[in-house]
Amino acid sequence: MAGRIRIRAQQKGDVTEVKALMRHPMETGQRKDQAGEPIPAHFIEEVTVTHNDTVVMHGYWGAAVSANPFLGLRFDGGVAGDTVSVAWIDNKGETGNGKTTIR
Amino acid sequence: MKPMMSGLTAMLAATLTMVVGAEQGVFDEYRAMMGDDNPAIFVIDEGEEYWFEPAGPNQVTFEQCDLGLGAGVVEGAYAQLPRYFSDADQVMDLEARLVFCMVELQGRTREQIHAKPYSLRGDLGTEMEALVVWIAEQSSGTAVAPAQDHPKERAMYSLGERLFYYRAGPHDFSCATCHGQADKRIRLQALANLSTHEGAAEAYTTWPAYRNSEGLVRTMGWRMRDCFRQQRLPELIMGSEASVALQMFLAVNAAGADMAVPGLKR
Amino acid sequence: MKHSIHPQGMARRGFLCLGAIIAATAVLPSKLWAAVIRPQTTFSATNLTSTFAELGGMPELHEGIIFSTPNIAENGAVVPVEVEVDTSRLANVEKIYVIVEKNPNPLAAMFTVAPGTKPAVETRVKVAQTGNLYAVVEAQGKHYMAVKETKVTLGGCGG
Amino acid sequence: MLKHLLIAWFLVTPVSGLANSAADSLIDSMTAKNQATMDRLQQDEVQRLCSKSRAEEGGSDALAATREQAMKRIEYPIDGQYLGDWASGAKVASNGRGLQYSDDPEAPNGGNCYACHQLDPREVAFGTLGPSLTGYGARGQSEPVIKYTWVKLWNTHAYNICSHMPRFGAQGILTEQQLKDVMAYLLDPDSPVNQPIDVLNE
Repeated sequence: MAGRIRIRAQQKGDVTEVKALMRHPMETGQRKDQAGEPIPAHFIEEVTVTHNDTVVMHGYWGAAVSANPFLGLRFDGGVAGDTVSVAWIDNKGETGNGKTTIR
Repeated sequence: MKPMMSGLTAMLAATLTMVVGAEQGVFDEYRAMMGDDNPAIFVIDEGEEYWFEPAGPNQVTFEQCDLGLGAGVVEGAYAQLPRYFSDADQVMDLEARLVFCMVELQGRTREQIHAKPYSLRGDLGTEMEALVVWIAEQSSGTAVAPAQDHPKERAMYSLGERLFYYRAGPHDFSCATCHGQADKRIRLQALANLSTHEGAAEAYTTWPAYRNSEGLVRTMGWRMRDCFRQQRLPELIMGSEASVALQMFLAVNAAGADMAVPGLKR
Repeated sequence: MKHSIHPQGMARRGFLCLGAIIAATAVLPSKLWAAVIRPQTTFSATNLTSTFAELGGMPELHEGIIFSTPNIAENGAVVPVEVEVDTSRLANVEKIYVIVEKNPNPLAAMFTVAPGTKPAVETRVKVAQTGNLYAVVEAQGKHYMAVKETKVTLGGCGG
Repeated sequence: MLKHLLIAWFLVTPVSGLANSAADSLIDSMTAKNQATMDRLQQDEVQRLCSKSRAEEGGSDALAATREQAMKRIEYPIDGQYLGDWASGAKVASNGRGLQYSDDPEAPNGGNCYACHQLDPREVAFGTLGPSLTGYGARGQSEPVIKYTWVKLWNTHAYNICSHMPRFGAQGILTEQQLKDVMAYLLDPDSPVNQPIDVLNE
């Protein structure tokens, strides 16, 4: 369940359009649960998007990125069949991974 | 003696209608930018895994659970609910039926199931939410067709209608208070007129849905419970008669419209 | 086909099953990319002025940054934002920052754009209350920005 | 002995067909939670008459009698002071909480006026179930206007039987002071409700 990433990578002309959706609560640490106890901060701190094996985009995130984060980007040089993968690490050291091929 | 409607109030009423007209679709731009990337897909996949996962003292999956189209048949089942089930001699919605299978097939207790069916703040999702949204998604694109041939099914519709107009609680609210008129809204929240086919279709076909405000998938059963909470009434029991009756009222009003699950809501 | 609940179990549908999911247990470096260090002080800044100070002062407004956010957000928890830089007007973009003025920590996210990647990004951020959002772009060592207001209203039935 | 059993059986089976009455169904389908107790499911005279399928049946004389009774039972401020502080009134108008099982029973109840009405023209998030009240203060503060507005807030059914507006005074939702503050928010010329947009727009 945790750590899943849904990626869509589509070739449009000579540009590859990537849309990634990540499964993560992105808790800010400011919220309280039903019993009034604070919910500890738990958010993705770092994310990378890789084409075959070169990093095309890297992100550092704070807790203000929305829950179940969405990331959209475009890069040159991709070809149908290439691999696009996304990986993240959160403030607890947990990781998430996803991989797909360009269509 | 109706108080004298001063010219001013008449003028104010006129400005309101102009304002409302302009405000329609106030969130269209927001929705367009959201696109169709709906995080409900994760919960849907989790629902599929729960369906095939042995659970309860009997360590049995849901593959023998009959949702109305035969044991284990999921595709199109949600669109034909609520319906009468002879093995339980009751009209059931999906949540009531899943509880039935959890108890009868898996050997779980009602207390365990009803202890925490829906996510609380800080949760990422529950088994019930995942199962319901996966099953409902298997009816996406299918026309809503609740059963109305059994007398108990018809009785459930008429009870649902009476509940829809039942005013109670400190604020005298009924469902109709907010959902009984066309083109109305609470703050900026558009309100579907659920007593009409168009309004009921717009609402009924888009639940279960992912709610941006909570980051959670919510079911129609939860939606009923949370509406009653805001009516200042006690807590609705999942899959209870009132829940089933109101959903039958909505489903019959919405009949013919295609399910479009998962929805994306505030 | 039988299922296992293990996160790496094959999910039977949709895009997830297209690619094999890298086992999460594979040891990943605690840092994904050493090239850029996390600007922690910028992330910890608690108001717009100190956030901008971390970036070397108030960035210059620049027409080449196309920054779109909804005029009014249905819910502050999820506000879609799109940043795109017109490279004919502003070239060699290296970094893009998304900043939300009235959030407890204005800096929401930062992206490093590798050569060959379009200087454009889409994401969704939390906006605490109505106010200005900023897209700050770093190119050739200088910072430029675009500003857009997004209204966040007390939504739903207010209960 | 058999006779008693038969009577008992007859009483138990819902005579009205295969399903419960609305009230019984809700009682079977709900559990009390925090301040939301089960007695809230019982209807009073106004609620019974105004639940649409019943109101259709309810004759006009029953409606008229209920309306007159509502008017007779209005409670007016003993000190004769009808306008409180409009700034506090603004808070009552925007607060959507109060009396829900998710609410703190110690906290003041809200009036949630913005849920259904437009008031301060600068506030974008207003509802449209009720008419706009923007510029309400232009009605002035004559005795009939004060009385009409107070009665409308206390128990709207005194004028408009089966209105959808809650009975803020009669049902004890708002305190007398809160009602006075809302009156001020509506009628005080300094209240933003009565300030056209261009005037205050810095």
